[in-house]
This record gives sequence, C-alpha cells and structure tokens, in this order.
Amino acid sequence: MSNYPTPDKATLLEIYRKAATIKLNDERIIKEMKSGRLVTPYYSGRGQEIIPSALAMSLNDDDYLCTIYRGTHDMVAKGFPLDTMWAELAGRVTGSCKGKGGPMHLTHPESGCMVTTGIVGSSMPIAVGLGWAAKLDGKGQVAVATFGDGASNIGAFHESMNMAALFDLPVIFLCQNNLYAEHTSMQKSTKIDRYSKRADAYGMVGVTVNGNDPDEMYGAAKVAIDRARAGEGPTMIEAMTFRFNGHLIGDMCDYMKHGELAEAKQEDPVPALRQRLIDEGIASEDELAGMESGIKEVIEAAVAAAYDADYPDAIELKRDVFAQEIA
Amino acid sequence: MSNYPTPDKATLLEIYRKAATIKLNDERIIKEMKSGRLVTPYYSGRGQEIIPSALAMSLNDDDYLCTIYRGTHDMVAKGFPLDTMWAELAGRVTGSCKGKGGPMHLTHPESGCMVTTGIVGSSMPIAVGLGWAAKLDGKGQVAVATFGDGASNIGAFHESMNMAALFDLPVIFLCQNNLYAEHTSMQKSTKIDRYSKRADAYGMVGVTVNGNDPDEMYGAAKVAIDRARAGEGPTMIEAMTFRFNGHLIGDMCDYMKHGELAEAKQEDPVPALRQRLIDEGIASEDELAGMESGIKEVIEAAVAAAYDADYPDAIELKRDVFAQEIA
Amino acid sequence: MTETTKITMLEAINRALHDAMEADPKVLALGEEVADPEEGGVMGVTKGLSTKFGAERVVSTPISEQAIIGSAIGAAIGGYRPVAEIMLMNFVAVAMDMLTNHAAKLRFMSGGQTAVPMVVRTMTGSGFSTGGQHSDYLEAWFAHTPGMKVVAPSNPTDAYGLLRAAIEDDDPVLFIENIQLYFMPADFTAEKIPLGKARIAREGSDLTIITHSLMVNHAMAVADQMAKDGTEAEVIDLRTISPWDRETVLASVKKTGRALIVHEAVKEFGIGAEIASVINEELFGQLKAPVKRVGGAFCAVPYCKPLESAFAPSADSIGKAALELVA
Amino acid sequence: MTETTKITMLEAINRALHDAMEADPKVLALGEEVADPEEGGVMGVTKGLSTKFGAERVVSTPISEQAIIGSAIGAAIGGYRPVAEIMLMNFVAVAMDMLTNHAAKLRFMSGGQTAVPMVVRTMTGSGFSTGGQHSDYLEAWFAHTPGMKVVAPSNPTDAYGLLRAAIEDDDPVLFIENIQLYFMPADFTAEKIPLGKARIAREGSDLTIITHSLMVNHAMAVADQMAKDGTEAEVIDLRTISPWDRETVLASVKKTGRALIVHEAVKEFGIGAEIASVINEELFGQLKAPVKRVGGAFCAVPYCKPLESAFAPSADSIGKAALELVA
Ligand SMILES: Cc1ncc(C[n+]2csc(CCOP(=O)(O)OP(=O)(O)O)c2C)c(N)n1
Ligand SMILES: Cc1ncc(C[n+]2csc(CCOP(=O)(O)OP(=O)(O)O)c2C)c(N)n1
Ligand SMILES: [Mg+2]
Ligand SMILES: [Mg+2]
Repeated sequence: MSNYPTPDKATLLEIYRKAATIKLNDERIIKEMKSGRLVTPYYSGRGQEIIPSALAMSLNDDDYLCTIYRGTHDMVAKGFPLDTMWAELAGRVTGSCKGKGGPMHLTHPESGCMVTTGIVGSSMPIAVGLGWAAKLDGKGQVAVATFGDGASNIGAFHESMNMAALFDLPVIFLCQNNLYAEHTSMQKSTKIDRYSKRADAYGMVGVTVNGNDPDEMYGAAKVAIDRARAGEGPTMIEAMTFRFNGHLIGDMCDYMKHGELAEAKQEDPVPALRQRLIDEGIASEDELAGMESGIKEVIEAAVAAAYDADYPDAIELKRDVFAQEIA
Repeated sequence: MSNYPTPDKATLLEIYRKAATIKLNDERIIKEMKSGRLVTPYYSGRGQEIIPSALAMSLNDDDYLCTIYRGTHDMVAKGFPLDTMWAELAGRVTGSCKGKGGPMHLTHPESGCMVTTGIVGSSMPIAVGLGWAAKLDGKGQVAVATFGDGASNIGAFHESMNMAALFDLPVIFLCQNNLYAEHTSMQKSTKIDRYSKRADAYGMVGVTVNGNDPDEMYGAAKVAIDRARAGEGPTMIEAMTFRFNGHLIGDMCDYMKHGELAEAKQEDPVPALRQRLIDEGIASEDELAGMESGIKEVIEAAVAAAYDADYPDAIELKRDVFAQEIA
Repeated sequence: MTETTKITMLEAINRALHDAMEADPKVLALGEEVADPEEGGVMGVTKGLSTKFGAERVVSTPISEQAIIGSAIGAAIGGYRPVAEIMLMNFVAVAMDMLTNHAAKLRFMSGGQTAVPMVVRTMTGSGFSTGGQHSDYLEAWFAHTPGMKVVAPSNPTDAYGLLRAAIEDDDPVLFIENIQLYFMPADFTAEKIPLGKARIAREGSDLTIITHSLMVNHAMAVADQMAKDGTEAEVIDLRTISPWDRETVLASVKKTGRALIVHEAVKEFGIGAEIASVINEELFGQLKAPVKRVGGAFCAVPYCKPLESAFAPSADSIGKAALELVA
Repeated sequence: MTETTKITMLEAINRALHDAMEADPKVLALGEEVADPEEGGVMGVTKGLSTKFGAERVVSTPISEQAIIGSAIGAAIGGYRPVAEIMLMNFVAVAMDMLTNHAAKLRFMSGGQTAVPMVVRTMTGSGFSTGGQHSDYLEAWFAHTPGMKVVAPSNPTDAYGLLRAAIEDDDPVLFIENIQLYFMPADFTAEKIPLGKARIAREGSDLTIITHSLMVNHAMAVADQMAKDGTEAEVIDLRTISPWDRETVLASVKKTGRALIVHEAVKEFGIGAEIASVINEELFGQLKAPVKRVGGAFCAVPYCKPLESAFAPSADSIGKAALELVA
C-alpha cells in the first residue's frame, strides 16, 4: 500500500467537507427521528463517512453508483442533493423519488446515484450491467457497487464478481466491512478473516484497507478507479470500518463484545480527520467551523423545504408502474 | 498429493467394476436412444467414470449423495440398482420414482442417492443440509454434492461452500471439471484456471486432481471423506475429466477446439484402468471379460424388465404432491 | 393442554417453536440471527430457543437465503423437521429456486421416496414505510406451486396452532407472519389447528368476506360497522391459503349469496382470483351479486404514509366494497 | 415492410433479434451460449447475432442467472436495451429477486427517474419428457408483479411482431417461447405488433376460448372440430398476458355468453383465475354458463409420456370442457 497515491491538501479538505456533510446530515436525520417528526427505516452510515468521501475524489458525476439501504453516506459523497434527499425522507412529492422510494431506494441519476437497494447483495449484479454499459459507451466511466461484509456471503456477490472479472468490466466492488451484519459478527458469517481474499477466486485484484484512513482509502480507490477507466478491469476493495449507530436506529448493540462499540467510537474518523487538517495546517479551526456552519445551513434549508412540500397524490399509485400511466 | 493413500489391488479391481458398469450401462442407454425405443433427456457421464467409482470406495450406503442431471455415473457408483434405474428411464411404474422423475430426478434413498437436480448448482445447498443432518445424527455419515465446472459460477455454490466451511459440516464438494458447460468452455466462464482455488475463499480445503486417475481420485476422496467423518469439515475436490458424448446425446461438439475431443478419447480412463489391471496382474483378461459379461447380463435383465412393466396410471398425478393423496 | 390468556402473536409463535422443539428432538431452527447471541431474530421471535435447545439445533446463519432453504431441505430429507426463517417475505425471491423447484417438488419427482417436512417462516406487511422491497405479500406465487402449503394466521391462537401443525406436517409449509399482528395481544389458547381448515371468524347471513392475516381485523371492523345498519357479514379467515378450504367458503357463500375477497397482496392475479373463480363456477346462478375482490394496488408498495395507506386495503375500502355488494 | 412466407417461430425470433439489433445500436443480447462460438443458444435462436453485431453486443455468459438479469438491468438503466435469455423458464426462479424486486420495481421506486427497458426471453413447455424442473409455465408469478409485462406468442408472426415491440418497450418484458412452437412453420409477416392487444384467432358466436402460446393451436383444433357440429367457438389469443386485453375478451364473452380459459400452467391460482374473475364480475348475469378453466394438473410436470400427456391440457380435455360449456 506504500505505493498508493496520497491525497494532496486540497483533496484532504474536500474529503473532510464530504465526510462532515455526511456526519452532520446523519445526525440531523437521527435528531428528526428521535423527535418523532420523521418515521422512517433509516440505516445510519455514521462511522463510515471517510470511505465514500475518499472514493468520491476520483469519481465524476457520470460515474455510476449502486448502493444499499445503508447508503446515504455513499450518496451524499457522490453528490446527491440534500434537498431532494430530505424531501424523499419526508415522503414528499418533491423528493427525488416523489416520496415513492424512501431511504432504501433513494435515486438521483444526475449525480450518478442509479440504484439503492434494500436487498442484501443486489447492488452488485446491477453494477455489473452499468459497468457493461460504461464499457460499451467507451467514455471511461466506472460503476461502483457498495455493499457490506454480510453481503459478501450471498450468491449475487459470487456471480457478479466472476462476471465482472471475466469481462474486464470497469466496476469497483466496495465492501464496507463494519464487522457486523445486523446482529451477526463477521466471525459468525465466514471462516476467513478478509473478504478481499475472495477476489482471488475470480482472478480479480482485491485489497483490504483501513476505510477510516483517508490516505489509504483515497489511494486504494484511486488506483482501482484508474485501472477500471483504463480498461484493466474490476477491483474489490474491502474497507474496514465500524457502524456507530448499530444496525437500525435504536439498536442497543448488545450482541457486540463488551466495549467494542465504545472503542470504535474512540477512533471516530471524522473528528480525527478534522484534527489532522488543523495539525497539518491545511485549514484553521475557524475555517472548518465556517465550513461546518455552511453545511448546517444547507441541511436546515433542506429540512425546512422538505416539510413544507406536499405529499404525493394517490394518482401516483398509477404512475411509474409502467412508462404509460395505468388506467 | 504424494502423501495420498493409494488403492490396493482389490480396491482397484472394485473401482474398475464400477467404472465398467457405468460405461456399459451408459452405452446401453445410448444404444436404446439411438434405436428410438427410449426417448429421454439423457446426459451421458461417459469419460467421467473413474471419479465416482474411486470416490465410492470410501463411501457407505448411508452416506448421502446429491447429484445432477449428468449423474447416472455418480448414482451407479453409489449403488443405485440398475433395474429401478432402467424402469425409471423407461418411465415405468416400477421405476425408482414411479416414472415421475426420469433421468434428471433419479432418486434412491436406500443407496444414499437422495437428490438429483436439473438446476445447475442446486445440488450444493441441499447437500449442506444433509451434512447438517449427518452431523446432528453423529454417526459419521458424509454428504457428497457433485456438480460441474459451469456450476461453480452460480450463486448457490458460494453460499453452500461458505456455510459448510463455517459450520464444519461433513460435506464433500465434488466438482467434475469436464472443461465445458453445455457449449461454453471454462475459459469463457471464469478468469481463473482452477476452481479449487475458490475453496480458499471460504477457509475450506480445496484440491485439484486428475479425476481420470484412480490413484489420485481415490486418494483425494479418501482423505476428504476421512476428514469429514472425523468432524474436520468439508473439502472441495476438483476432479479434472472430459465428457465424451458432449452435453446431450447428439451434440456434435463443434464448439470445441479441433481435435480436442478425439485427443481426450485417446485417454479413455476405463480401458486404461482395464489395461493396468492386466499389466499389474490384478486380473486376467479372462477374469475381466467374465466380469463384464456378468455386468452386461445384469443390464440386459434390467432393460428387459423395464419395458415389460406398466406405465403409471393417471391417478399418480394426485399422489406424492403431498403426503396425502389429493382429492 | 388448554388455557386462555392474552398474549401477542409474537409470543404465540415463540411459544409454538419452544413447544415444538421440546416435543420433538428432530425439530430444528435456522435463519439469520435466530440464535440468542444474535438476539433471537430481528423481532425476537426465536428468542430463547438456542439457549434452551443448543447451538446445534438453533443456528444463526450467514446472509445466504439459498443455502438457508437448501439446508432446510437437506435436513428435512435427512429426517429432521427444520423451521427456516426468511427474514422478510421479499427475500423469498432470492431462494425461489430452492423453494419452488426443490422443496415443493422433491416428493413428487422422487415418486414419494423423499419428503421435505420443513416450515419456512417469514414476515411481511405494509404499514411501516419500508417501501417496495420489504412489504410484499407473495402468497400467490406459492399457492400456484403444487407441493407447497401456504399458511397465514391472523391471531395468536391460530398462529400457535397452525405453526405446531405446520411443523408436524410432512410437507413444506410457507408460514406468513404479519408484522403489525406481532404486537397485538389477544385471547390465546394453545392447541394445534389442522391445516386446510378455515375459521368462521364471525357468522352472518348477508354477505361473506373471505380473507386472511391482518386483513381479518379490517374485515371484522367492517362487519361490526355494517351490523349497526342491520347487515350481517360472515367473515371467513382462510388460515390456510393452499390448500384452501373450499367447503367452508362455498357453504358460506351459498348461504349469503354474496362474496368479497380481501388480501393485502396486489389484487391482480392474486389468490382472490382463484377463490372468486371457484365460487363463480360452483355457485353459478346462485349469487345475488358479482363476487368482488379488494387487494393491494397494482404497483410496488410505496414509501410515504399517504401512498402506503392508499396502496393497502383498509376498513374504508373494504367497507365500501362490502356496501356496494349488498346495495 | 410486409411480406408473407412460411417460417418457424425459431426463425421468426432470430429474425426479430437481427432486425432489432440492426435498427437500434443500443439493443444488446446476453445469456448462456447466445454467441456464435457457443452455437448461438441451445436451440440456435440467437444464431448469427454475435457474428454480425460483435462480441461486445452479444455476450455468452457464465451460468449465473442473477448476474445475467442484473447485467441486463444495469445496462438498461445505463441507456441500453438488453435482451437477456434465461435458457428455460424454471431457471427464472434463480433470478427471481433481480426480476421482481428490481427490474419490475425500479421505475416506481425511483419515482420514474430510472427505467428498465429490457426483455427477458425464456423458453418452456411440456412434451419433451424433461420433467419437473424444465417444463413449467410460470407466467402467473410475473403477471402478479406490477411493473413487469408478460408476453407469450403462439406463432411466428406474433413472435416477431411482439418481440420487436417488447424490445422497443420502455419497461421490462418477460417473453415466453414455447419449445414445440419453435419448430412449426406458419405464414409469416414481419410487422411490429403492439403489446397489450389480443388477437381474435377465430371468430365465433357460441363460446369464447381465451388462451395463449401453444394452447392456441389446441384451441383452434377444438374450434374446428366443434364447427363440424355447428358450434362456433371464438378463439382469443391473448398474446400479452399482462397487461391483458380486457376489452377484447369482455366484448367477445359478452357476445358469446360463454368463456373457457386455457393455459398449460397449473390451473390453480393460474392466470385463468384472474381472467375468469374479471369476466364474472363485469358480465354478471349475462353469462349463459359458468366460466370454465382448463390448465395443467396440480403437480410437478411428470416425466413419463402418459403422465406428461395427462398433465397438460390437450385438444381432448379442452374439447371436453368446451362441450360441457355449450351443453
Ligand atoms: C437478501 C436479504 N436478506 C436479508 C436481509 C435483511 N438484512 C438487511 S441488512 C442486513 C445485514 C447486512 O449486513 P452487511 O452486508 O454487513 O451490511 P451493513 O448493514 O453492515 O452495512 C440483513 C441481513 C435483506 N435485506 N436482504
Ligand atoms: C440454473 C440453471 N441454468 C442453466 C441451466 C441449463 N444447463 C443445463 S446443464 C448446463 C451446463 C452445466 O455445466 P457444468 O456445470 O460444467 O456441468 P456438466 O454438464 O459439464 O456436467 C446448463 C447451462 C440449468 N439447468 N440450470
Ligand atoms: Mg456489515
Ligand atoms: Mg462441465
């Protein structure tokens, strides 16, 4: 990993901007849920912010993302606008999916957020197809499939990895290994200690990195994305991380080893990067505070606008089933 | 592989007896089909005889087998009686499945032939369950799943291998790699050169052997089965072989490399073993000829009895749907 | 053993599992998170089982639905009575091959030599804003699959009694649990209830409402409301969807002359169509009004509350249809 | 471009694929063996495509049905019009999640932002002794899935015209091909045929037979036979099963007063139930006899010829039902 490219100062700052946005947005969603105003099956990506933020540094708007229920962090990093995201969470007609999809199906093609799925593993086969489309288009786009450690044990993983490798498709398989699948630990899910080993089984390049470390994550992602753009095929990246809010909001995490969660939170990657920016003189405390209050303003505007908007009308049940509205 | 146990003379002779039975039986089925008397979707295992024959040397009747449409060779080796097999092929009520299953679903629990499936890959998850049952029973039984090279790319493979490894189940995953899946070569199915590499992805032991070599196949199978019986978990064996009659009877094998089939047939493993038995003084030409005519007699009796029997009555459509006959 | 007290369906199912595992050492449980270290299921339905019956009989699995169902099939063929959990009904799609091509057919295809006495428990239902991939009722797929029984209880007593019967049944049973019902306490009697027998939840002479699962509650509310205006609706809780209780339904509709079928699943090509067709065929010329059906809208289950409510049948929409029927 | 000549359905479908790929460079084809080095599909339906349009647009895949359908979905979202082949209809079970949770729902769940203009071609049908896992008609599963269109042609002209329309359609279409029909030559006209419109295959005034696929042939034979005795059956070939042509069906039954619905799929909970229910509801009091249905027996498709023949509707069983209807 020593030969990985490293992010420059501007890039680190940009990673932080994204990670801070994800974190603040996540906290705002949870606040809204705890207040009872927002009732939604929300899967927090808190703790995993660095992964998609560092990844996004090497992605363009027209690169494709297929993510999962635990995916708002991926989407925010990819550029999903917060206003239509909030409106969708609030189920309003102004939401990106007109209130029909919700958090598990957030979609925003303009920012490349093509598919969000609630079915474990199912982001991968679809990303293979987007990779095929990208290859046919010949414009150097890539497709990213994000998924969890648990998803690495489902059949769709296997078929997708093999097919993408076979056809040298520009797909990044990004396993965000937060060590748990719902309440099941990685140790109870497989005998192996690194899911990236599985890349070998398909003749694919596979690496495991500390997803919470912006240098490593940026480097691994950049190398993989560059390879994919150059037509050199897919890569599997296993990014080690932790989910700070358990599986669903309200999860007490009693199934974890004692102290495991607290320990992980000690290493919260977002404040860590913030401190580093200051320590390395990349940004001052004031500059960062300014950035953060700017982000908060955007979020607050999105929240307010979301609740202001209307719910969709019942006629929407007949729309978007097919291209033509049904009778 | 040098530390594999080798078959003694009696075992080699027994392997030959099974392999010769498979070969003669297969030839008889094809003769019957070519005559037009037997119309059936039969997938010949010709060329692959040594694999299940050598495997069977370490199996007992109460060990479980889940095999596939290309599976009569596996079943004959496991002890499936030829008379009920032929009656089933002929669709008669005396068939093992009363004429309801046919070649793709041949079943005979007394000999451990528990499931034959026509769905690629689906022998594996069920074998995992039989392995679980065996483990719970605690009598040292093992479950064998046979499948092809092509099947190694389907999702069920992945889930089954991981689960069996995780739970240390007594399952043998026997991939009979005949280099083709229907008309698709291994090179067009995956980037890797050995499917047994995939065992690593699950923390499972995996080996590739020449399945046509009785020594290697016997040794690998015995080691795997002994490990399984001892509670040491599953093994994947990739047995290299070739199918001499293509995918289905009538297949012209035009999709193969020129000369590939002829070359493989040069190495026909059954006459090769026969010759070895003579060369090594394990059996004389006369003894083998006697054995073979004995086998032929059994087959002819099975064929004759099959056609003599009745077809099932239409009432059978209402039986075996549920335990209780439906109204 | 008969006793009456108020418990929830969640408790009733948990108790049925405990009692079944106690009564028969061959009963097993498997699925994601079902064991106690993983908190006994996302909803806690299987709580206590692994502590009481051990980790060999109660197994938390990786996220591998094909291998979960395959394991259940194999264990069933191997002499056990596994109760597999598919966390949410939409995920049966991942295991559809195992369920429909294997579990449902092995008895028939083997000519009755093998049997698959397993239960697949799954939960579903709209009402929690879980959207298009976590809310579907898919019972119609399985009712159309010969060899598979389909059960859907509407209250704790039925849930207990039907689950006990399903576990003792010698054929595969899909057991559908409604998530809203989990939390509703009701009178409880712990007795086995035979599969295939409907329950007359309320007697009436003016029309028959035929339904199952959560919709029974709505139908009862409608019936109570109608009674105020002197119209007496008979409410039939199917309990078993396949094979369904034609006698009870036909006798009732023969008496009332009017039938309304209600299910939460999409109306078109849903199970109501079969029931309506049989009623029309058997009682041709004896009906006072056309058989009506109320079902889910023809679309994916939408996310936002107003659309989600508009999607599913409600006391309002059922009441409206019932009134039209008696008008 | 209109011309008439006699060709088989296999040729017609091959031609539709050629013409569609020629007309629109976005049309792709993928599936097991579909390219020419693998002989253009097991039946040769896709022959010539890869030679003409290149290996980038026509791709033979590994045996990975989830990844095949996933790839098609991804490519469709990415702007292409893939035609995926699932070799036999029973194998859709393996890809059921991709088809029903994703292909069918992504448009709705994304609020119309993404579309999945893909066609899934698959073949099926009893009559070749292929038994329980290779013969099923499963159209009812998909008709019950909002967002998915279902088409099943009965002759070369319809096959061509409907397939062209399906490929141009902006929604996912499941296209069901009957294997027996592949080989029957018939008059041919190369014109697109709109989805959703039934075809009156034969006019008549005494009863209406509503059917699709191979069963149209049987229905026509029955109608011809009945005509000899002066009874005129109208035969409606549905062509599109979902959304089905209510207007044409209802107008016909209104005219004849009698309806018989025929499909090879298992009768119970099959698509005939929906059609019968709607006829009964819409034409209540106007029918001269109860709507009848003829379908496959309630069991897996059996292997041996006598049972296989007894399983499926035949001219005999359809004729018998038709006579009862007009009696
Ligand atoms: C096919 C399928 N099975 C089960 C589930 C239920 N489920 C939702 S999330 C989850 C855990 C997934 O764990 P992982 O892949 O590690 O992702 P994480 O949630 O940790 O980000 C499970 C089992 C599902 N959504 N889909
Ligand atoms: C799920 C599924 N997909 C496709 C098929 C069609 N099919 C039958 S055999 C076969 C090839 C299998 O090849 P392999 O696993 O190598 O076994 P072999 O036939 O060579 O013994 C295919 C694609 C099937 N039966 N099941
Ligand atoms: Mg995880
Ligand atoms: Mg092969």
